[in-house]
Amino acid sequence: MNAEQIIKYLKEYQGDEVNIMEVCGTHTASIFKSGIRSLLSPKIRLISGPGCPVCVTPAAYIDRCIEYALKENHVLCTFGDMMKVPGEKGSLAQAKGDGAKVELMYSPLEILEKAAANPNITYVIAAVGFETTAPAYALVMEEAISRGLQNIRIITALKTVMPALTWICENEKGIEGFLCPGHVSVIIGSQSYGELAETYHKPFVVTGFEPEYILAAIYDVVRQLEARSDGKTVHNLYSNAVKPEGNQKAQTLIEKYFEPGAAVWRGLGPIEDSGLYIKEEYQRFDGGSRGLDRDIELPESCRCGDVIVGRINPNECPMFGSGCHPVSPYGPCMVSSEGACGIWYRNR
Amino acid sequence: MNAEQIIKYLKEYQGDEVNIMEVCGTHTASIFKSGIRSLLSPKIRLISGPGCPVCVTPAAYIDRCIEYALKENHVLCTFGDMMKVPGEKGSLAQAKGDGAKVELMYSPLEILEKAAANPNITYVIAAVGFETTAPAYALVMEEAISRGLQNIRIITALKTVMPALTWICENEKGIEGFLCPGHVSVIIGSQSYGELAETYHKPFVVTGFEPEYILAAIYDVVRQLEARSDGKTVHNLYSNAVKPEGNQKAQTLIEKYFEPGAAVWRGLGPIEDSGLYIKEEYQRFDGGSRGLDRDIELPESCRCGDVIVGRINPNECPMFGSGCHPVSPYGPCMVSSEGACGIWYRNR
Amino acid sequence: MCIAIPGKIISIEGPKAKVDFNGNLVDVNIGLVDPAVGDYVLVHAGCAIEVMSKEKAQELIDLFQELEEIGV
Amino acid sequence: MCIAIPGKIISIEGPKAKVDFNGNLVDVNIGLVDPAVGDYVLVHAGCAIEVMSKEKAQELIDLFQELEEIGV
Amino acid sequence: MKINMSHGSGGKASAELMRNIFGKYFGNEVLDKMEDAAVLDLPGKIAYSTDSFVVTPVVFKGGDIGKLSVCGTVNDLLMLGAEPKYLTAGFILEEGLELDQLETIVASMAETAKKAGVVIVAGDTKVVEGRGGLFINTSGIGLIPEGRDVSAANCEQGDVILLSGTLGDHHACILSARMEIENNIASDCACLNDIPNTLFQHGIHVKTMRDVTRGGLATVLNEIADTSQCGVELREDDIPVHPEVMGFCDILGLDPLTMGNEGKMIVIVPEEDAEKALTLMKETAVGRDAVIIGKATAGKGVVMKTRIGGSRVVDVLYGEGLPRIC
Amino acid sequence: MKINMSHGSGGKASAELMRNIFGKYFGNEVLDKMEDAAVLDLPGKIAYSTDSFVVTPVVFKGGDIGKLSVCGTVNDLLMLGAEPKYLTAGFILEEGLELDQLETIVASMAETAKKAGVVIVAGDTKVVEGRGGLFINTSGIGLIPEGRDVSAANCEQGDVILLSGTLGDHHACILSARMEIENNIASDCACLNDIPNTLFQHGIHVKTMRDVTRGGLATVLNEIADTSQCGVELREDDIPVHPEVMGFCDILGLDPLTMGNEGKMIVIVPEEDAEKALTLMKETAVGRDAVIIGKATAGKGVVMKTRIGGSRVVDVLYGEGLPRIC
Ligand code: SF4
Ligand code: SF4
Ligand SMILES: [Mg+2]
Ligand SMILES: [Mg+2]
Ligand SMILES: [Mg+2]
Ligand SMILES: [Mg+2]
Ligand SMILES: [Mg+2]
Ligand SMILES: [Mg+2]
Ligand SMILES: [Mg+2]
Ligand SMILES: [Mg+2]
Ligand SMILES: [Mg+2]
Ligand SMILES: [Mg+2]
Repeated sequence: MNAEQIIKYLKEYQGDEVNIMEVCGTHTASIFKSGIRSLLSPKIRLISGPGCPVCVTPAAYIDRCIEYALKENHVLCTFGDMMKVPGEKGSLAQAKGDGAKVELMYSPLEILEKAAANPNITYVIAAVGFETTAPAYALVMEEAISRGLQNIRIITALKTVMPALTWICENEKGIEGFLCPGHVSVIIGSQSYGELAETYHKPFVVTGFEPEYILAAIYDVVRQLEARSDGKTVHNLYSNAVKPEGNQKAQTLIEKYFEPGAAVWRGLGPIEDSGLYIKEEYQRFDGGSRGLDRDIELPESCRCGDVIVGRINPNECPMFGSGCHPVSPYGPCMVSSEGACGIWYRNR
Repeated sequence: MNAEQIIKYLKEYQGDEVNIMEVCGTHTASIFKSGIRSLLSPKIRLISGPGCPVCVTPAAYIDRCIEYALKENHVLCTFGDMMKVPGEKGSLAQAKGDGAKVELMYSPLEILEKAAANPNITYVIAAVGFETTAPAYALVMEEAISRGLQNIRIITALKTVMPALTWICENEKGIEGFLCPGHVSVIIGSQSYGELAETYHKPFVVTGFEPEYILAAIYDVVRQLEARSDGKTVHNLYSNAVKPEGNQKAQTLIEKYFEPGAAVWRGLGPIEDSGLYIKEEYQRFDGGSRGLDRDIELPESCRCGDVIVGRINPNECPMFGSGCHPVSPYGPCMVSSEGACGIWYRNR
Repeated sequence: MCIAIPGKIISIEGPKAKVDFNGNLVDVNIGLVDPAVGDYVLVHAGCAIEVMSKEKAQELIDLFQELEEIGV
Repeated sequence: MCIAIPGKIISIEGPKAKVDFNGNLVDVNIGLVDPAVGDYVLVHAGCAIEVMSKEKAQELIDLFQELEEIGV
Repeated sequence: MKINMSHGSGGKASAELMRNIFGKYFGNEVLDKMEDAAVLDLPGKIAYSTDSFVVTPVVFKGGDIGKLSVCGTVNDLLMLGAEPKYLTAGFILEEGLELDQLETIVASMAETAKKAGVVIVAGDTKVVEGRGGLFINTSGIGLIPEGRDVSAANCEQGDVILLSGTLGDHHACILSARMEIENNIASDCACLNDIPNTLFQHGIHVKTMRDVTRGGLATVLNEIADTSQCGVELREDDIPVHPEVMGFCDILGLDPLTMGNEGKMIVIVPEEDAEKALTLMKETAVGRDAVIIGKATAGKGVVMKTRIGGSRVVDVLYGEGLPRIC
Repeated sequence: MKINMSHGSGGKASAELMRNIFGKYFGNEVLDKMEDAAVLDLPGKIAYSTDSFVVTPVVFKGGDIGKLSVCGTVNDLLMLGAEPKYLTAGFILEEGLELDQLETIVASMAETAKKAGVVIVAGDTKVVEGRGGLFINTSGIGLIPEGRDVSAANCEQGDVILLSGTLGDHHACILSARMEIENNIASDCACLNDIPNTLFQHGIHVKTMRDVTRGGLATVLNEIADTSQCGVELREDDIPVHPEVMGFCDILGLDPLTMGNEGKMIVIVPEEDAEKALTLMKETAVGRDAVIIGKATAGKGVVMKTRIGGSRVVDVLYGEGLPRIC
């Protein structure tokens, strides 16, 4: 089997329609950049899952971030893609224009140096992300404790992928297979998906980010589905990076600082145990992360929830391209350059 | 006697050479602007005394101001003419370029509103001036106390005119008569000069700021000197504003908050009791004003001291126009637009 | 720089007055004086420091008469 | 956005390593892994999250062989 | 040494910066003339000028930064005897600027350009971090009709100096807003086309023109005296200053002679044309308060006869002209 | 609504600002062409353009804001087929700027201008409060020789698109400095005179030229497709990106197609001239890495064939292109 054969197979595929969800935002970006959709038979549908942690952040969280950024002697530190997400009082980008102190970070660990240099300023980290990013925030706390830094706060909107995948398997029967999230799998390990594959009889394929990896994984999923047996299983095509047991050091660190709790996913609603919150004994770091569930009231016509789980394509939303476009995004799926609506808009 | 007669008299005066000191910076400015010097006989010399409180401020004071302006959460508030006065590490204007927080004020009383609005910022007022300005700082403290404001500090370089005049009468025999400082006289009253006039047999004339007032006062001094009797005395040509006893409410307020102490006058050196310092019981307002005596070491060639007391004209200083000019003033007399050297330079 | 010209009190509110200098209205503290609306005051660094004698405030005092009275 | 390409450890100093991505040197925390100089690591948000299997780090894994082994 | 505010004041420190840095590297025949605009030997003679505008507040009584940015460049072109034709506009916008405010300003620019008969033919926009303000640069091109030779170097002994109106209005207006002093002083911000137009139409021999902007009349006259190698003599009594502006100057210790204006100019003509020029200027809206303020002499520098008959040297502005306590 | 950083990014938000505000008030025949420079019916045909430069850091590998400010305007003039002649320079200096640094930058401008054969004929300086930085505006005039007609509207189906070299160098260089990522990436900042010079000398029928600046190749090609009412087809494999720049993009999730350059241009020629144009471009220093990247089609928008044979729409940059976490 070589790449050309795979491409030919996927292009000419005439079997049952299959709906495959890629869970990872970086996979979504690579699919878009390499034009993979144009190489697939119309019978193969790729659905961009809730794999962008920015897109699933509720409005109350953004509002809390802005509140801190406007507070005297406080600076809010965030990744760039959070800047445009709308809260109820506008986005961080708009707030910055109003004088809010917002600084972009490349890594949360940068904040340690800033905090040490400016003890009178409190640095508030907007901690979004999945299992891949959570250990970085844990390291920030670990270091802050050992260096005695008092002026760091963290507002978490951290999410874990397994409870969300379970929710989708349970509630969205139409999704038949999964491309497992890339670097999340590095942390949690490929064996995590075993139980889901077995329970719901669905293929889960772990893969890398190059288009060839993705094509191979799609091929793998389609072939497993074609087999029509119950033996759907987890395949790991990214074995040079992803171990069956994952990164246990990272897992230990997450467990040391965080505990699971219910979290709201835009479009999916609240899911039990799908968020990570700072444990009681490290509460002094917490910028007030719990209970930030209130989300923006999307107008009835907005179909974000349906888009995220693949019930409709973005262009079937009545807001698409009229009320909602990348310059002034209405729904979160339009905000991120990896959000499903944003990608569809650029390819309209 | 009308204005023309006075001008004719002063132009054609051929008696003994007379040296008259105008003590008030605003008189100096008016003399310059109206071209009064060009109307006087060469036998009448006007000497600009230490009447500009900015010019007589020592370097240590400027350095202290800059120190505060560079301190986190501190803002230094100053009148505009202090900006260019050189301290040992440069001027406030230069420090501002380096990021020091310096704000210009029109009145010290403005600071009350700012301080009330920003309780986390300490406002440090550079309090220069003579008896005219001192009551304003006293009012700031009075109000700050009644409004419970904790975040105002005052660094004083306040001076009183009488001890300086006494020093000059004692040490600079060449100065034969005085135009009394205009608004200082409003506060201290015209009768303050009586003792000096009597002791040193010199005329002291209080006058307003219009050129006619100044001409009349010069005429008055020259006529008193010509009389060659011992009966030199105080004349008040500004009686619509200056009372014999001055403004007693202001005097009381000065006494409530300030006490006299030795102060350094650039060019004159330290003079006993010629400074005003915040009293012990209001020390919480003091930004560390005492002991700021260290002055910039002027090179040997600099003749600031001689210029201020009229021993030489500015153009006799070897630095004049070469090392020292208004864009980069070396000595304090070049800094202020009312400093003697600055005025001579613009009229060179 | 002292403000050489007197300003006219337009209104008084507590410790503050609005003072008119040739059409320029400035907020001035009047804690050092007891002026009435219509009075002319001398102002320095945001404080009124004296109320001018009423009859003489608006014009140059008759200096020359004064000189003669003094007898110089 | 995960960094899809692995970077090569150039030097290690305490909890930090310099990692080379095609000539771009980035300071990376290595608290989650135990790499040696010369190893290839995956990096996310300034942290190395895994050391890549040495023989496979620099090239695309032979996916197609893997697919055949898996038997799909 | 570092840049401080006085380097931008248009006074001496600015001039030193000009000479020591820009002059040193940019020096060329055209630039060295130090005119408001460059006279270029293109096919046909054109004037070409630039200015940046950084005023705060950006909207003020009598105008806004947009109107100012058009007037400023149009006036600079006019001062060389050119007919202004085309402008470029470069915007540097600070984050946080209200779009509504920007729209107001842009509309005002467009209106001003239309009135002044110029077309904005190229533009650029950048956004920077900041506090919601904006800067505007304009450049302009004007055509210089055959036979016109207007220059700061043309002034000769005996020539008469006319001023188009009162001094200090713009400066006092802006400072009033910043210091929250209430008054009715409005900026004089205006395009001055009507004055040169009428003077040329009526055959006045215009030797020198200058708009009296940053640095004030004192600075402009000193530059002309310097360039033309002559002296200038003024009479204080003849220099018009609005009483409200004078009151404002009294409060802050400022001198109208060094204060900036944005719709005032001087014209220098031979003595025989002076009265006719004055009459023509007074017939225009922007020159209705025009006066003869003095004449060129054989001397050096600028000297003013004061109201009481004294004489004083009028020097350029040093540093910034900050409000003072003493 | 308020201005935010994306309004200055050269992408969609900038375009909307252009249309909704500046276009609304400034609209005129010349400006509406939305070219890099205005083509003016003066006696003789001239190009006249402006740009402001606000880059930080102000000195970077491969250049500085001074060099940039000359190259930027010179290149814009060249893109219309003009021979750049004169520049103006407007400086807005922030308080605290080191004079030494200013001198370095001004010297660099002068040197760049000399090399590019342009003379700086007018200037202006303002100082504002700030943090020691500076902004520079330049405007420029170039002469357009008889018979040249280069325009973004000239592109037709079948025409071939050439790119003068690698993408993303300037953008990656500046972001590296700001984010303290060590690498050897230098800005490509350069005046492009040699490319149009050689093409015109050798009689190539140049239909369209554009320097590929803010917004990147994606934005420039979309604008041309839009103006010329054609489609553009690219091949990913043909688009040169330096491996170090590619590594930088991988780290931050950036796309070289939307990254800014300061010494790169595209040239569009009829198919029959393409190979000769390519050879000529490769003979110049600034075009030595030139390649053919695609062609104009009967379609709409810009479409790219990817390495693995897929096809994707290449859209303009939205917002700012910030480094992302996900
Ligand atoms: S187009 Fe906008 S409103 Fe509609 S689903 Fe997408 S993000 Fe939501
Ligand atoms: S010229 Fe300068 S150095 Fe000399 S006395 Fe005057 S201020 Fe001092
Ligand atoms: Mg991910
Ligand atoms: Mg005084
Ligand atoms: Mg100009
Ligand atoms: Mg100008
Ligand atoms: Mg001018
Ligand atoms: Mg531009
Ligand atoms: Mg341009
Ligand atoms: Mg350009
Ligand atoms: Mg361009
Ligand atoms: Mg200028």
